Amino acid sequence: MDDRDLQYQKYKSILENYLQEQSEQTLYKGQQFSRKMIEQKISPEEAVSLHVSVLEELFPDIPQRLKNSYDFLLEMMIGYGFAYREHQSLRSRQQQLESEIEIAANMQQTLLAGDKPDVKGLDIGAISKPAQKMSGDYYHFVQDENNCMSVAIADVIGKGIPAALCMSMIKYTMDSAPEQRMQPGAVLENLNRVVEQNVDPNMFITMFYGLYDPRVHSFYYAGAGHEPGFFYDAEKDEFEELYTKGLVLGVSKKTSYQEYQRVLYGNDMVIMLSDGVTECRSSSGFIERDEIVAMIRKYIHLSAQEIVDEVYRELERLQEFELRDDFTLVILRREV
Amino acid sequence: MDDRDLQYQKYKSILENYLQEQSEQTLYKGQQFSRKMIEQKISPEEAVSLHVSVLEELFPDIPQRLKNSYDFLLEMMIGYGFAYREHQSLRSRQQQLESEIEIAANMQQTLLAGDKPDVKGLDIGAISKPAQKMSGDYYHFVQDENNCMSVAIADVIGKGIPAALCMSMIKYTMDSAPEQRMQPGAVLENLNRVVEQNVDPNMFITMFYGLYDPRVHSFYYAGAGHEPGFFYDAEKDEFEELYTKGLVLGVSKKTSYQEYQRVLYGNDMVIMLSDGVTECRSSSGFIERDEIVAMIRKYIHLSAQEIVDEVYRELERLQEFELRDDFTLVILRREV
Amino acid sequence: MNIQSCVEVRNEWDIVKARQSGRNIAKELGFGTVDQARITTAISELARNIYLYAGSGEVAIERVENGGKLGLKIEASDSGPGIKDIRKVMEDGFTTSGGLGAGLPGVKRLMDEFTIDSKENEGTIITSIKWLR
Amino acid sequence: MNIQSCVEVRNEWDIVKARQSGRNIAKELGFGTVDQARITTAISELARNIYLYAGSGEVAIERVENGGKLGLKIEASDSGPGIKDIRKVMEDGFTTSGGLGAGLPGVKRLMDEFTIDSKENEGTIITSIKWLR
Ligand SMILES: [Mn+2]
Ligand SMILES: [Mn+2]
Ligand SMILES: [Mn+2]
Ligand SMILES: [Mn+2]
Repeated sequence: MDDRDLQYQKYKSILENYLQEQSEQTLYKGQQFSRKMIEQKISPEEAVSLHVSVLEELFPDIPQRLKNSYDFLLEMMIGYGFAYREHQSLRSRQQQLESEIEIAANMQQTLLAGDKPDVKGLDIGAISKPAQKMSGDYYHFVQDENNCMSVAIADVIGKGIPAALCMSMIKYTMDSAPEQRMQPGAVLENLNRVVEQNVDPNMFITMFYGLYDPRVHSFYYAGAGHEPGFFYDAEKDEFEELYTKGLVLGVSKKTSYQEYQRVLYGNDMVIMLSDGVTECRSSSGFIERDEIVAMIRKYIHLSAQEIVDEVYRELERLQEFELRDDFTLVILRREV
Repeated sequence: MDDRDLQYQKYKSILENYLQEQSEQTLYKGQQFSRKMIEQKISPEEAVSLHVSVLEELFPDIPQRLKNSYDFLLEMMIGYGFAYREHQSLRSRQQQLESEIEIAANMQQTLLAGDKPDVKGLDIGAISKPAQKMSGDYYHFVQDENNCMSVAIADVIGKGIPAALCMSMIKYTMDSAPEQRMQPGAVLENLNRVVEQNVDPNMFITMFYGLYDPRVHSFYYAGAGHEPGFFYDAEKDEFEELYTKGLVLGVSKKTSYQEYQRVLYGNDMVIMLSDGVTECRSSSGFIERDEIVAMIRKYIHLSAQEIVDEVYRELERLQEFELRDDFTLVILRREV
Repeated sequence: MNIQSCVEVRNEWDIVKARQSGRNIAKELGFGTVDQARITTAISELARNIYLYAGSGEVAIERVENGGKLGLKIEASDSGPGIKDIRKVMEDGFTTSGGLGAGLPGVKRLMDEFTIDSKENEGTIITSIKWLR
Repeated sequence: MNIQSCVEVRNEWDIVKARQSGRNIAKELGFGTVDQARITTAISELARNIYLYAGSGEVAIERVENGGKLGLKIEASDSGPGIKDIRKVMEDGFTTSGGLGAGLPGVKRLMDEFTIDSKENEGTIITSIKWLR
């Protein structure tokens, strides 16, 4: 007996069984059978044809007119067969694309992500989650020989693969000018020039760049149209906005970026983020910046890394596990 | 009457019609109807359910046992409904991915492709076709103030998005060392260093780099594990292999690349290609390098650009329009 | 009227039991044949997941009302290993390939509402509603 | 025995004619109901393409033999505008979306063999075979 006969016999026995007692048990078996058919890539018109041929054996005296109706149904199912076979083919293309993107995303990770450095007296938390496999967000820590640590957060307007290609340019450019690292304004001015020259005019990049000098507990920073972060003043127990003035990268040939400075006292925090954090959209509307602050406050007794992890966890659930934008949140806290 | 009723009535009238005369005309109508159902995202279990309810109206005295068999069929179709709905969802994800890749591929084109330069006394033909949207092949012409023209052809081992990301690195690196352009060996040595440092150890790049000096009609070149090109000696009317010695980029920290030179006389040609040209696989096996030579010979009376276009056209058809690898073919011919 | 049922799932028989009571309730609530089959399939998949991945748990089915709308709610809960990466599990594309059944995205598409809550090593609760049209 | 037919396609009626003769030949050759329907659909799509994009052309259907295998061959030809980018046309994914029918990749999957030859402004010939199993 070949596969086809076996299938026929199996289907016949399940169907006969069902005709005798109409039990849920048999329907369950039927569904498992159909699952197997799908596994074996049997198309829906074949499934219907199988049903019809079994039927004709079980009911030998079906009137011809009724039989004709089955032919018609079969004809109808051919269209579904198209869709079904296209599905098979799409899925294999999809699997290939996904695995390519997986590899590219790993390359991106290796290329972009700097390890969280170990800075004495500074508690650091950082999380970055792409909305899709490849991220258009970027964060990077660099620590120099004086223990100064620079931190960059960038967001390409746009997502997915094009944004990721663009991101790798930022990385090459930043690597090629290490001497500027200490001057946040100059770093952004240089990047602006490169982005303006090389990137498609309707692709923009926002960036926040900061430098922490642990010798004087000072944080120097500048921003290019990036979502403002927060400063947490531990003594006053208050959050303030970390405002920066400066145009998005890539818009104008020559732009200058103002540099700011804050001194951190014990337990003060600098909170940097991408708009994927503040523009989370839940079923009840956008999340307000206030709500982000409230969440951070809720976990303020935890370590910086635990805070960012918990905030992500909570926002992920609020969005029903579908991020609409890349999500990056970095917290620096001066330890007491 | 709502949509559902309309649909029901329409289906009923087509089916009744069919039961009366079983004409091909009606089956054609039926298939167009099913096409519309698919368009309206009606899943296969609904289609079967529609059929069954029309049937029950047309045949009011179907025995109960037969009716039960329809319920069973419906249950079976639920599984196909799953696949069908997944298809809808896959398709929309696919469309998004494809459009992202389209944008990224355009970025890649802008980033990588140099225009074919206008060199006096030189007839240039170049074609590069990615197997998928994004290419891991690369070619680039640069012309300097002395009318010297350099040409680079590279192939990342691997295809698609990861290869494309890798390609953009080559481009940034080559741009950053314009002073070397005149020394093919040195160009490859520099690239080898960068690739070795930055690229995943199991990603390799082969490259052929050449420079044509029209003042002395000489072509200087070096290769890094790249598919050998051909040299066409017009006087002898012979093709020879353009052999180069040199390791693939990214394998070893320090490698040197030997430099070669050829003088071009009237109608001589330099033919450079990627392995996507020579490793075309048709239904009757791999294409031999000899066959490529034969094809070029067949079109040798045409311009360089026409030759590469025709060869591509022919190989594309041989492979039934499915490229298995990125395809790049460049021909330089000294005009008489 | 307050129709409800709760089936403990420990073996394949219980999957059938859960399906049966789901189908009965769906019928009583007035769902058509196709929707009955869909609801039953959703229950089947959720119960099967419990049986396969958590070992045991329960499937509760009840009638719900919201602003005049009538619906059927499935709640499948277990104290199994939990789902580590929910985003991954909800990703599309490969669920029907291995014959593994509809998977959660498939169930989500069969029903109108779908929420999932899971913590590693604590368990999973999936709630899903189909509204009567 | 040499079964064959050739239908000129100028209007929708001719599509039905081509279908009919395809179905008859398929039946005569001994194809089962499902394959008859598939072959007919493939013919239908090819004829429809001619009607929609080339204005007119013809669909030839004939019995073929190869090493003892018996098959049905469809040859659809026109002198229409031709297909500019064949690779694009053979790409998958969007053919059933706009209700535009199966498209060429769909036809290719319905049949066993499929070749296409087209030149801009000269026309298109599509040949496709289904073997009897
Ligand atoms: Mn972005
Ligand atoms: Mn963003
Ligand atoms: Mn390659
Ligand atoms: Mn290659």
